[in-house]
Amino acid sequence: MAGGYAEDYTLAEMMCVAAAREFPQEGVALVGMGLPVLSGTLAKLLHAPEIAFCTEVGAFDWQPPAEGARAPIGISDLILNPGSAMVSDMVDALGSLLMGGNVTFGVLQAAQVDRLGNLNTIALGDYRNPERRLGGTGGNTEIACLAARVLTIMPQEQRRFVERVDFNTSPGYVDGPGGRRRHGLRPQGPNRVVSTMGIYGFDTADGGESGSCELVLEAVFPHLSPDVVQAETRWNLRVADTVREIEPPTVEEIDLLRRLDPYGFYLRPGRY
Amino acid sequence: MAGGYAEDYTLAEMMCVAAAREFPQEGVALVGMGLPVLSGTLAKLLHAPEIAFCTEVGAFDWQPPAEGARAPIGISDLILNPGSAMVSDMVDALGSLLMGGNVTFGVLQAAQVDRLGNLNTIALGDYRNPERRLGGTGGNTEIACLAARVLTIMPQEQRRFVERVDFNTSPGYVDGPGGRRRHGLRPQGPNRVVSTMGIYGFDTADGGESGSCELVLEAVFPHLSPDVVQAETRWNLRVADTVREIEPPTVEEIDLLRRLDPYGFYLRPGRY
Amino acid sequence: MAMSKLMSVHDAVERFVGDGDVIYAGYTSVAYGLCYEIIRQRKRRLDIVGASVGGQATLFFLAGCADRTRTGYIGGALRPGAVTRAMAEGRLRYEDYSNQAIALMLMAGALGIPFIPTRSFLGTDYLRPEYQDHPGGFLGQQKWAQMDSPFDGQPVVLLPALRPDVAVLHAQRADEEGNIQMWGHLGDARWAFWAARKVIVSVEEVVPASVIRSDPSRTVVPGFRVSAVVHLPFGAHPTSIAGYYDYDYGFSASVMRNAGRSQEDYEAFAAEWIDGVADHAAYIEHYREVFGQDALDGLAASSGTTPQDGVRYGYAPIRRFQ
Amino acid sequence: MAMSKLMSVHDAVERFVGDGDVIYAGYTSVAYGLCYEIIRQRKRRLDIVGASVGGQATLFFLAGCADRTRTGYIGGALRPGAVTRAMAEGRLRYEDYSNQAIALMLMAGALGIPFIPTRSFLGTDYLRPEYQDHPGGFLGQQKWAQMDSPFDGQPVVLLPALRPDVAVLHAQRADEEGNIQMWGHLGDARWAFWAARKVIVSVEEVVPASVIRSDPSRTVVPGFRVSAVVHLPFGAHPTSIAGYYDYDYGFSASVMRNAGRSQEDYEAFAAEWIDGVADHAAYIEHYREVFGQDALDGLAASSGTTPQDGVRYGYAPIRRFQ
Repeated sequence: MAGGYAEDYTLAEMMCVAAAREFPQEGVALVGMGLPVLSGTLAKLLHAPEIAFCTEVGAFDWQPPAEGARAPIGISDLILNPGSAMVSDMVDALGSLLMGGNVTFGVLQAAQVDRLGNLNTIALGDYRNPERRLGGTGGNTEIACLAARVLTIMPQEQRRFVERVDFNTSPGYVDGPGGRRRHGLRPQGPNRVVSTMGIYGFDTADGGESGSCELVLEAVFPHLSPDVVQAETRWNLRVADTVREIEPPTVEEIDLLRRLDPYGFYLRPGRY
Repeated sequence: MAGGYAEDYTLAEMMCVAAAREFPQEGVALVGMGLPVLSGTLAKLLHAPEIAFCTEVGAFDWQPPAEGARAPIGISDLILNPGSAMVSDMVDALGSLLMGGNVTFGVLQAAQVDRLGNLNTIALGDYRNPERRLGGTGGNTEIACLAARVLTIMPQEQRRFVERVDFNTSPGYVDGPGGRRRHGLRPQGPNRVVSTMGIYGFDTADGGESGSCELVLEAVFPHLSPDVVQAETRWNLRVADTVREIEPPTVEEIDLLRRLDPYGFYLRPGRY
Repeated sequence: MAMSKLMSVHDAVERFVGDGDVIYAGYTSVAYGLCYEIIRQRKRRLDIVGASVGGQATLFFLAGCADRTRTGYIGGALRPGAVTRAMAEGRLRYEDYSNQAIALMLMAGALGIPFIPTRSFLGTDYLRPEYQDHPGGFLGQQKWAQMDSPFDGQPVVLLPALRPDVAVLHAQRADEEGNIQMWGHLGDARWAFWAARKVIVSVEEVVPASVIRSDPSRTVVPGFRVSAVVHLPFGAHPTSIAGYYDYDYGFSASVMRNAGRSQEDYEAFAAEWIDGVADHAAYIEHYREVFGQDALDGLAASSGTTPQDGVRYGYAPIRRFQ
Repeated sequence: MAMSKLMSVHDAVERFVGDGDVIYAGYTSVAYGLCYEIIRQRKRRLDIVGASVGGQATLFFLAGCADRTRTGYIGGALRPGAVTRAMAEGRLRYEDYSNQAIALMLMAGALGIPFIPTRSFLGTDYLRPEYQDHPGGFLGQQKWAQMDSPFDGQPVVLLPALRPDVAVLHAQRADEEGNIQMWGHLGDARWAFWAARKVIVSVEEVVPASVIRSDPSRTVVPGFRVSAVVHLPFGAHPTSIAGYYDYDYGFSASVMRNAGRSQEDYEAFAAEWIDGVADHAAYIEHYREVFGQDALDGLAASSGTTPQDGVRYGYAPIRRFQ
């Protein structure tokens, strides 16, 4: 491992690095805006060069440029044009690609995640009279409904890791075992959540039919313990029998991650 | 009128010339394969230069080349590419264009037409055990259902002009006044039929809601009388109070028509 | 040659945008030049629709031009403060869909079908009856419906077709007849061109018809569906358009972003950048004065590639065969 | 760089076409080279689908490879005699749709939705119950359904999604990863690429990935949806493909047409032009022997235009802003 481990990095940076490492070596990723595209660009350059990186407005199999690469900013960043195998439109991307069953790996972020992996992207509090109204779900709902697997990237905070999302915009395992099937959704998984403190799997071996379908803490970031993670979680966390400590980020990972965010859109200090 | 009237021409040629003259000066024509594209190419070059000539596989607003023009042969003739304002696909053409309500003038041919303007493109005799099976409806059904007006080009023969089509693949006025509305179709008209003997309108002023909705012979070709037309029609024809005699084809029309069919695909002797 | 559809930004908006219209106002390359003009002309009671509606929608709301929206996302360049207050106070009515839903609804509108099914939304709270009739909404039971497929018995959500009164778009180029060519990300524009009753397009370049007709596979909508073509260089600023200029992150962050903080901030922005300039050419000229020609030049989409195309069309000349 | 998907016509058909498969076999530029190979390999019980199915479908039926079809039109280059006899005698089962219907059904298949509504077919005899259960058919109540829209109460026909097992297409060019570029008429191909479970594409040219990625708006389907790419010049002969060669009316009229007259005529054609040649290169070589190089050269799509494009992509380099 060239350059050794980085010594100076934030938990948000560790989150993005850990998320990038979660990208599989093959298949088709539909990568949502925000931290997903940042992590996805890092993954494409370092960990998963063969994965087809696609976006919801119509970039298919994007290869970041060899020089001067940066993460796309916003859904239609021009950097997504040259280097893509195909550039077309949203009905191709969210329709033929996603609805057609071609997305093996969806990558999302949201305002809240709950015990069963459901996400909320629309409003905090009662939807009809919210404490805080958010921008909206964008393509989050359909990726959660229709991707074969989902990785969620989400800072570990009590206000985000809640027992039940205030509004389920994006189904994980809905209301528990069999929930996806009962609502007409296909099985999904193995799903993952990467936070600023650790990595979670889910307690189901068959995409939501059996098991408790709850988040399970499988790994923690260097120097953190499951207790610290629990303190930033609103429910009584399931923890794996053996909790791995995640390999620290390398100098290469952190250097590249920072170069991919030259304007500080994603990881400017204080954002997460 | 340069060149005067042609003296040597067939009734099939007169039919194509008469059909070409029926093309309106503006709007969007969706022109079916066969005699419609031949007549449409003639119309585009001589009578209706401003009409947008479109085909069902995705040529939009085709302008025939200034030199060496010929009628397209088959639905995807390469001659339809250069000179078109847009070339795309069948969902754009039969979907967005036609279903979306943009076609002001549909041009069809068929094996049978009946008293109410319904067409048959699929089978003679009982559909379930036909005397003669035809190729199929192609885009005929949807143009008949969805275009704002329809022009049908059809040789005048007893086996084609029938009281009731053996199978209604392509609705005209279905079962009479109000028929289109009762079946969920929009009003349509003024519709026209051009045969090898004359030109018909329909007895309805409001697109099929009132009137008998039957074909009405409005004009006959030079030297023909309504009696001759009746003899090639299986029902008791309605005839307009005054039946026009159609202006004979000009030398220019016939010469160009023949140049547009250099291989005799459409009008080789004996075909109609 | 059909009649020219070229006209000024003023005339295009005056003739084809009416009070109360449902407006599709873009997603990827937003027709800001046309949107600013809609604000200048004080159009009222607009319903802003699109897969996502960005900064232009926020400007419409704050300008008092729009009081409804149907979208998957409200956001983009401007801070959300003033808009979310308007939603809470009932001054802005809204129906939340998703990017996919709106794109499909525009497709259904284009195709002239009354609805289109999706297997998205199943398992979400969106479908709960108490939310379908939410107090901020305006569609009620017309928002969507549910049924089981008659073919496989599986549940689907039926999304109603969406046919905007006007689509306002920005494209790379057009000819005078209104044949529009675009490349790069199309977002939901391809179907909006066909779904809308009227289409207004601003373009970076007006080219001869022969250029369009030499490469008809690049055309995204034929001219007969287009009501007006406006020649408007930098018409998508501060958003981007492939082949011409990139997103203006600087302007967006330093100037536009704060316009969404409060009504007062909006008024200050509008006084300088919308009502304070006569049209989009004057807006760009003002940009030059404030930031310099270098800032504008720096937006040029200069990295990346030019097509190595070798694309040909053509057909065989008339010939003999046996 | 992903694994190359380039392979021979023999291997592509052997690996990806199975007995009993539902095959989309093209419409505008028909992949005849691949279709001939399916016949050489004696695939059986195929169901041939497409908006219209041309001469290639007739060959499949007469070769004993296919016993079902769903289409808007059976026809094209071959005389219909032998096929209509097979339909009458129950050896060929068929469901009549229309061009639009099949195109929409492929679109629904691509979109993963179970059905799509249309307002076509209303008022026709197709919808009469006695014809939906016709003796030549095989879909019965799965052919289509009717309902009233929950939004406006108007009647619609619901067309079921169509997902072929294999789509067999011919395109202008691809790279080794299977990214396919096409221009000119696409017919129903655009949606077939996404609807089919497996996609086999023959191309006129295999080009470097850099060519494809320099103009990604020309790509009609990304490589990850493509199972095999076969380099097959003249692979659409006797049909045409934009930019390369026009339809071979001479061959069609003098050689192919009569193959549809009777089983005997078919056998004679197949012995010379399908089973009598090892592969498509040999077929073209045989064509040269019979008709001469001049005949092949005469098909060149030499009239017409080359794009006057000036299309550019690109983005701004990383820069500073305030």
